Parts: sequence; C-alpha cells; structure tokens
Amino acid sequence: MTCFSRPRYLLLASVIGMGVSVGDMAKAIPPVLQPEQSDVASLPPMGDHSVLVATGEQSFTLYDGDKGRILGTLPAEMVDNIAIAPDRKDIYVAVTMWSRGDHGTREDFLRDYDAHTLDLTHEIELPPRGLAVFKQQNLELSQDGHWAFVFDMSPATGVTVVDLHEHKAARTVDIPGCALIFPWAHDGFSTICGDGSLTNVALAGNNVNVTHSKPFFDANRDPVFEQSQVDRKTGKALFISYTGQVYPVTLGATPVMGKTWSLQAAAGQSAAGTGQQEQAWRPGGDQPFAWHEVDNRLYVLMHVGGYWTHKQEGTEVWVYDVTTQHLLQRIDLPSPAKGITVSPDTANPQIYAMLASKKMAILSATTGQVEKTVEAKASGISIVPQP
Amino acid sequence: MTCFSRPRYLLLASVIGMGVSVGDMAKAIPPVLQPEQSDVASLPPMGDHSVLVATGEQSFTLYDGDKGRILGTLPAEMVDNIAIAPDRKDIYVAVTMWSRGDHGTREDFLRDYDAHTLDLTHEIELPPRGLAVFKQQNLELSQDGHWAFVFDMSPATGVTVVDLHEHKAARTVDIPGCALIFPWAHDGFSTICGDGSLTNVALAGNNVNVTHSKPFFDANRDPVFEQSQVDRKTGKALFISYTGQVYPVTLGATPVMGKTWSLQAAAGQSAAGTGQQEQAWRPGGDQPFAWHEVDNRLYVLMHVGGYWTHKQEGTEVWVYDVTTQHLLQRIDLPSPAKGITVSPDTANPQIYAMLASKKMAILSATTGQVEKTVEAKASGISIVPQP
Amino acid sequence: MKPSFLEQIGEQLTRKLASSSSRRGVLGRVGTAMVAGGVFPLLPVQRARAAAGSAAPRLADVTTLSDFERRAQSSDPTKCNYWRHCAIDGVLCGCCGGGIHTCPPGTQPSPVSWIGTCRNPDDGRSYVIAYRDCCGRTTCTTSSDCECNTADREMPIYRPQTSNDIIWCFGTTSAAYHCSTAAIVGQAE
Amino acid sequence: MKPSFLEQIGEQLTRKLASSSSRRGVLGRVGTAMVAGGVFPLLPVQRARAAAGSAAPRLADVTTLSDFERRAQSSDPTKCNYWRHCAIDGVLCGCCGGGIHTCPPGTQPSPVSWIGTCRNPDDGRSYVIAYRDCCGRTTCTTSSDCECNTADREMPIYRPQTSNDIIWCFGTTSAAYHCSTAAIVGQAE
Repeated sequence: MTCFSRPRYLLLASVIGMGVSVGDMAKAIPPVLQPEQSDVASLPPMGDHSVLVATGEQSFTLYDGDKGRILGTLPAEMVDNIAIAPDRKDIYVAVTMWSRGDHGTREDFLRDYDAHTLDLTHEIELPPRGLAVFKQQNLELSQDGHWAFVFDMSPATGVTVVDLHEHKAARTVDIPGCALIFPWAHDGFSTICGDGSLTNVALAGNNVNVTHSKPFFDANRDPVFEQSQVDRKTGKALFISYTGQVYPVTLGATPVMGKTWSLQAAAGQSAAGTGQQEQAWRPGGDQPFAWHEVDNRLYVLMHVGGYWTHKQEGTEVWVYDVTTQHLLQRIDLPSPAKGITVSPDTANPQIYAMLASKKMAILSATTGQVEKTVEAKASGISIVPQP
Repeated sequence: MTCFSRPRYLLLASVIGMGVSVGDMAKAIPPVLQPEQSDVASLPPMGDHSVLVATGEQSFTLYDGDKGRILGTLPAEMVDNIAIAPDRKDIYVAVTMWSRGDHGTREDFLRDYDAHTLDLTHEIELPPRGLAVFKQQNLELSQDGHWAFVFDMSPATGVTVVDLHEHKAARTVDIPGCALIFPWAHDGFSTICGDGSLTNVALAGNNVNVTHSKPFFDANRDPVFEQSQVDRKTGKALFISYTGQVYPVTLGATPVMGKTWSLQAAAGQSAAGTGQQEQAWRPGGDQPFAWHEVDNRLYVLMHVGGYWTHKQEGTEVWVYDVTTQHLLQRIDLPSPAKGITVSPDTANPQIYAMLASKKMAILSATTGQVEKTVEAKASGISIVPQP
Repeated sequence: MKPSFLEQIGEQLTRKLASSSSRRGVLGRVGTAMVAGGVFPLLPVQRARAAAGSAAPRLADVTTLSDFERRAQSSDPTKCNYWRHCAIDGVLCGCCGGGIHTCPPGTQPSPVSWIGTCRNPDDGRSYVIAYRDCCGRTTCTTSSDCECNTADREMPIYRPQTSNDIIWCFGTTSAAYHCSTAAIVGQAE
Repeated sequence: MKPSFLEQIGEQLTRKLASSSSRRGVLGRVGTAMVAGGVFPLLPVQRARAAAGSAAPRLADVTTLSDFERRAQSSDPTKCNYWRHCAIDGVLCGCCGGGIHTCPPGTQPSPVSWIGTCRNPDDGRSYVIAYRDCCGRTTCTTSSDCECNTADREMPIYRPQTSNDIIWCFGTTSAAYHCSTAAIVGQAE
C-alpha cells in the first residue's frame, strides 16, 4: 500500500551528471572540475603479453603482462575451463551450474565472449561435462576456429564436439577408458587412455573415425602428466611423465612416435626413477609445463623430491631447447609456484608464475628477472594466447 | 560410439565397503581395520552456544561455540540474510540469484532449512529483495513463528510478509522512505524512516494497518545505526546513534519512547559529539551491538575516533547494564573486530567476535578471557539463537 | 529552459528502467513517487547547482577536516585514499579494467547510485561524487588494496541516497556487483 | 555364495544411479560397460580381498616409505597428515561437521569415489581408502589447515579411479562439492 500522509524522499541519483555553469573567475582560481559521464571500456586486439589467470575460485581475470594490471573479468569456477580462440577474437568458457546454486537442474554451457568487449555473445548448451579441477586439456579448439572439444565424464568418458559456427553441440564421441584432448593440426584430436595408449578421433564431415594406438608409456609405473603439451598448429605433442621422460608424438589417425628423452639427462643429471625416497629434480605442480612453440623451448616447473611429488610446487623454471634436447637455463623463482605459462612472442617473452602465495610473478623469460609481482589471488592455473 | 576392440577399465568404486574375512591370528597381531559405511551427520537440538557466521562470501557456517568447531554449512552470499526460528527448529535464508550465475532471470527465495538435518525443506518464491551487504534487520521473523518479514528495494522500499505455515509470500507492504524491520512482540513491525521517524505496520488478518510516528532522532545530524537492537520477545528496541545516544522505544502501532541515554555518559565520560576531529570512544563496525535480553546487558564494539567512524572496527567490547544505564565492564579484544554477537544463556554467556583478521575469537562474556580462536574466514556478520 | 533536475531524473529513470525485468514494477512505483516531487527536500545535487556561482576554493582547515580528507591524495585513483573515495564501499573499477568513471569491459554502469560529498585537495572545493556501481558480472577479484570501505558522511540504508552498503544495480541486466566508480556530478555547496 | 565384487558394484550402481538426472544416460552406458566385466583388470579392492588372509603387519621400512608415510599420524583425523589422507585433494569433512566416513548435515555421500592405498602406522598394514566426496551443498569454508592435497600413488584423470582432481559426485542431487571423507574399504595386498 502507498501512503501520502507525510513527505517522502526521492531515493535516486541521476545517471546524467548536471552541467554546472562556472562564472567568470580570476585566473588564480583553479577551474571547477566538470561533471563526468559514465562509460564502459573495451579492449584493443589481444596482445602477446596477455594472460588469463584463475582467480579467487570465481573468475578468470585477464591481465596485461607489461603493466601487471587487470583488463577484465570472465566468470568461471574451479571446475570450469577456458580457451582463447586461435585468432584471439573470442574467449570460450565451459561452465557447469545448477539452477538453484548448489541444487536444482544441472546446466552445462560453452560461453562465447567477444575478446574486444568481453560481452557474452553465445551460451551454447552442452551435455554434462566432466568435472575436475581445471585442466587445460579438458577444453580444446580446432585451429580453424570451427570446433570446440569438451571432455565429458558421467562417469563414462566422452568428448562433445561443438560447432562454433552454428553455436551448437554437434555430436558426442565416446572414448571409454580415455581422457583429455590433444588437438591435431587438422580435423581431429587424440586422447590418453588408461593403458598408456592413445585413442585418435578423426572428424570426417558428419562422421568420426576412431583409431587406437599401441601403448607408448607405462601407465602403471610412470604415467604422463595431464598437463602434457601440444603445439596446436602442428599437432605435435610432448607427453611428459612423472619421472621426467619426454615422449614426442606427432598426433593423427596414426600417431608417429619420436625419440624419448629425459628432462634430467638433458640437464646433465641421471634420469630420475620411481623411488619414493629417490631425491631428484622433478617436474610438478598444477600446471608444470609451458611450450614456447616458435622458439621450440620447453619451460618446466621443477622441484627436488621423490616419486609421487608430481603435484608439488616448483622452486625453479628449467628452460629446454626441444630441438637439441638440452637445458638452456635455470631460473630461480622468488617463491614456490603452482603453475606457469609463457607468452608466445619471441621478442621479449614473459613467464607468468602462479605462486603458492597466490601472487602472480611476471618474469622475463630471457633474463629470468622478476618484472612485476601482482596480488592476484591466483590459483595455479593460467592460459595465454597462441602465437 | 562404443568400441570393444581392446580392454577397458571399470572406473568406479563401490559405495559398499567389502567384508574382509580375517583369519585366525596370534593375539600379538593387531586386528585388521574393518570396512566403514558412509553416513550423514545430523544435529542435536540447537544449543545456546551456537553461532552462525558469514564465511568466505559464500556461506553461513554453524559453529559450536564450546568446541570452536563447525557443525554445518548453509549457502548464502554477501547480500543474503539469515534468521533462526524462535523455537530453533528452522533456519531461514533469504537469497537472490540469477539463472545463469551473473546474468539471466532473477530469482529471489526464502529458503527453509531443518535445523536438525540442515536439509532444505522449502524454497519460497519472493518478489525482488533489497540487496545490501548483510543486515540482520533486513530479514526478521514473528515470535509465533508464523511470519517472515523480508525487506525489498526496487529502489522503492517495501516489506514482503511471508506465511511460514503456508510456505508462500502473503503480501507486500510499501514503506516509502523507510527501511529495516524491527518486529513487535505480536503481530507487527516497525521500520526506520529517513526523517528520523518510525513507520509501524500492524498485521490484522488479511489487512495491514500502517501508522507513522513523529521523528524521535535527528537523521541529518546523528542517525541511528541500522544494527540497532530489538528484544523480539517484548518488542522493546534500543536505537543507538552514531555518536552513542541510546533511544529506548517500545514498538507498536503507537511506539512509546523511553528516556534517552548516552553510552559515553554511562561510562563516566562526556557524551560524544559530531566533530570529525573530536576523538572519543564511539560504537562502530559491521555489527557493533549485541543485546543480552535476559541479563538486560548491552554489549557494544567501541573504538576511539571522530565522527563518521561508524564503520571502524572496535578494539574493546563495553558491557552496559541497560536497567541502570551504567557501564559494567570493558573487555579488551585480542585484535580489532568488525562485529559481535553474544550467546543467549545466563550461565556462561560467550562473546563471538569477528576479527578484521577473519578469525573468530570466542570470549567468556563473564571474564573477558579468550576461550577459542578459530580460523573461520569470517566476515563481520554472525547471528545466535534467541533465549 | 532546461528541464529541472527532478524532471531530468524522471526522464532518465523512465528511459533507463523501462527495460528493467523487476517483478515489482519499478516503473509504476517510481512514477507514483515522482508526482509528489514538489514536497521533496532539496537534494545535494540541487544544492550543488545553487552553490555553483561561488566557485572560490575554501582554504584547507586542518582543524575541521576528517582524517580521510587530511590524508587524501589526487594522483592515484586506484587507491582507497584517492580524494573522491571518501565514502566508497567496494572494489575500485580502476583496478579491474575500468577507470574512475569507466566500467570494465563486459559490465554496465547502474543508472542510479549513491552519492558522497568529497573534498578535492587540489582546489579545496567539495564535490558531489556519484558512486556508480558496474554491474552484470561476477565481482572483480583484485588486490585487497583495491577493496575500500570509507564512510565520510555515509548514512544508514533508510537514507539510501548516501548509503554505501546497498548494491546499486538497478536497471542493469542483472544486479550482480562487479566494482564501483566515483564520477564527479558537480560542485557541492 | 556372496555376489562377486563386480556384481556388487553393478547392483550398487544400478540402484544408486537409477535416480541420476544425468542427460547422458549414465545407467545405459554403465550397463554396457558392465557386460565386459571379464576382461577388466583386477581392481585394487579385489586384490585387497585376495590378500586378506595375509594379515600379519609389515615392518616399517623407513628406506622405502614415502615422506607422507614417514610423517603420518593416527590420532587426529582432522589434519592433512592423518594416515588415511595419503592421496586426498580437498576439504576434510571432519572439519565441516562430518567425520572420517561421515558427511556433514545437509550433504550426501557420492556412491562412487576415487581410492587411495595408505599405510596405517599403528599396524604397518596398507589399506584401500575410498575418498568419498560429500556433495549437494556449497563448498565448506573452514581453516586452511583442513584443505589438503596429497598424492601418494595418485594418477592422472585417464586413470580416474585413483585420480583426485575429479569431482566425485555422481548420483547425488547435484555435483556441488562440499568436502571429502576417507573411509576404509579393506586391507590392500
């Protein structure tokens, strides 16, 4: 009910600032500051020194690596995944929610954000995604920008192929016993299976052709990291095991295996084994690897420990020349880091290190010096655009 | 597609622990630990030393004040509100959400949780609530357990009356120029208006009768705190101003004003004024007051500062005898606190202090000693059951 | 003749809130409220206009300034002690990809806001500041140094126009709070 | 004769997942998977049964224990170094109103989980531990001391049964993660 028996207050301020007319004043008096209109920022084309950081378990925050400053925010929780389009014009986020917060109807979407405005342009319905702590390889894109690949687990595993031109899920491919998505250079992807093999999915018009490769690593004794790297432009992968063995594979319907090498041997040390008390430099963390494809350098977050320390924070970043399989550089981190990414440029590449302290350290990949330290409330995860 | 060309793995563990048959063993050998079934905890009747704490901007966490341990969790964000039923059998949470997280269709609910199981028993649709950083007085209950009162702001202000027996919103009462809900002992509530008056809403069957009182405080010069206290059993309120003036009012269709007193004068000091540089002990914080109705004691979070420091953390808790209007005790806090509550019992009352460090300190209200310090990730807000 | 301030507000609200999805019928209720405009007390913005002629700066009087005013700076708008932030409660948009009167990409400024009156140390004048929230996106996660809570002349929720605990997101696609700006409206009296 | 372990799993899954609201048809797919039971490798739980006769504790061998095992304690199940927590990733339910095999009020145990194999310092035996998540409610907010991430014998997501980064909430009202328990399934080989 409304009552008019007494004065009431208008409880609103206008969006329009008033014009304030300033009278003639003596020159010595500074002018009165003028009213300001509210506006909304937009972003320039995404530069090489851009990094999307998982922050506060509620968002990915886009940072300018040169200034160490925030450019914008995309909502995403711990189990959601994010990917930057190869042409950097879109950012995709795969999300899962329930209609009433922690209960109600489950809904899964692939959200398409315009990288210029950060506006949500499409929200594509998905079948139930696999829910795990963020893994880059649970959401991948084809290089031609036509397809997104979303990992499902119900707990049976599959991959949903999303048509990004039509903005809809096209099909789901079962990948029993396998997980993670490593895209080929063209029209397909491979997944890692529990027996140490690959299952390879070729997209062929409205069909898919599935092939299975022989096991190439011992999944019981020394599994390869979920965060193994793939050069999306060439479809070449570097699968890296808990102990530090590197398995180069050119992905395709018939994957081609390269020569295995050891992160430790490439550094002039003994290859590490699987002893729980065998102290050695080992890769580890939430996101231990970053492959700079243009320079063909592999950056690895390393720590000293025994076997089963594959999730331990790294104290150094080791930089390898993948062509010659030699260690080029060891970079000391200011404090232990959970994950790293490296910017794609060759002129002045930056390392983005997500520290256990939740700060982000931005280092020169060339000199190893810390350029910025940002109070980012960061978890271990970040992604950068492709070259 | 499913493929049977190679062994696959069953990726599941059973909910049922296996029975493990243990053979005859020598007495010296400890028995093999037996399989365990999973179960779900439920809670005893809510005790006097229970406190619900706003935690991590995503939940209210129910603590046992004696043990300093968590009993359970209810989801709630910064703008949501919580209330414990007078009989302690239900906990109500008023929430606002959007169907797609930060966008989509807005939905407002009053959730009814069973205090024994913490199960959600009803989710009652509401018109759009007023959204503000948590204020106890934005959600109130009638003492007979029949009605909930929810503050609305669109930005016009109103109160939605919810029938808790029928589990539905019954009506919305406009309260133009007014806000906050202070329930009467029976069948009504009062709200504070911008001109320093009260608007009083009597529930009468299917109708409401609205009355307006004269201004009793100077809202321009020295407004009363939003967190002013009401004894819900008697409908007596203590409205407390920024400077520390206490206005006792017996609420009703025709509120009865008592004699104003000063927090500082009751402590043998000069009453504080409105000077920005006038240093004095003043009330302040997110939740500066707790009225122990049975003992008729008022606990106030105090700090030294000038006027407009009404949100500053308190360094001490001052305990007043409301009957005689004298200071009884000054309790030093281990570190500055944003808010306090006091347990309703007379035997061994506890002060729950939400520290700026996000810890919760549990103090004896009798001795002032810290009994527990809990890493609660607490914001300033907490509530306790009624006597 | 320029429309009066109240007419401006009315026009803005009508235009801005017509697309509101509120179930409560904001527009109808605000319309009802508007007709009684004549009995409303002067708003700070009107007082600002009335005082616009007297543009000479006041001398700083350290005996009457608030602690915030004594310490305020005018060089870095991404800090809590920037002069315009005398009564702000929230995350500074300038730390989130926006600016002092600019919302970060993907968010929307609320057409209504709370206001403060803050003193500019450079000219000694007081200005009315509109703390317009940027809305429609998950809260910005940034350094704790950008989370501010100041309260010079800040009033309770029953005086909403100068109350900073309210989520001032009305007429935006959603009332999800992202960050807060501090735009100049005009000189205060 | 008792049903075999795989039959037990099958029965449990059928019963537990029949009410699942998954759009992907969990039941049909799991049913398909079950028929091939004979070709599955032995699961740790089966190996546990096979080894149940050899109940004599092994002597602690400090040269082969993991760092976690060397430091593990058996007195306080609300700490990350409690012996059963050798491969847990999440918030301990014992810190949230639940217990070592008990979900807090208002949550539901997931009928499926990942497993670890942990050594009990009291008897020197290794046990298979089911890290059953409690689901259907906002994540528990508690002391950081209760947030654990250990990885003895923890495998990648392509070996999901021993992978602890997965949200193991299948067949619950929602897959919202609240906390994790560590229930004994049986003695390991």
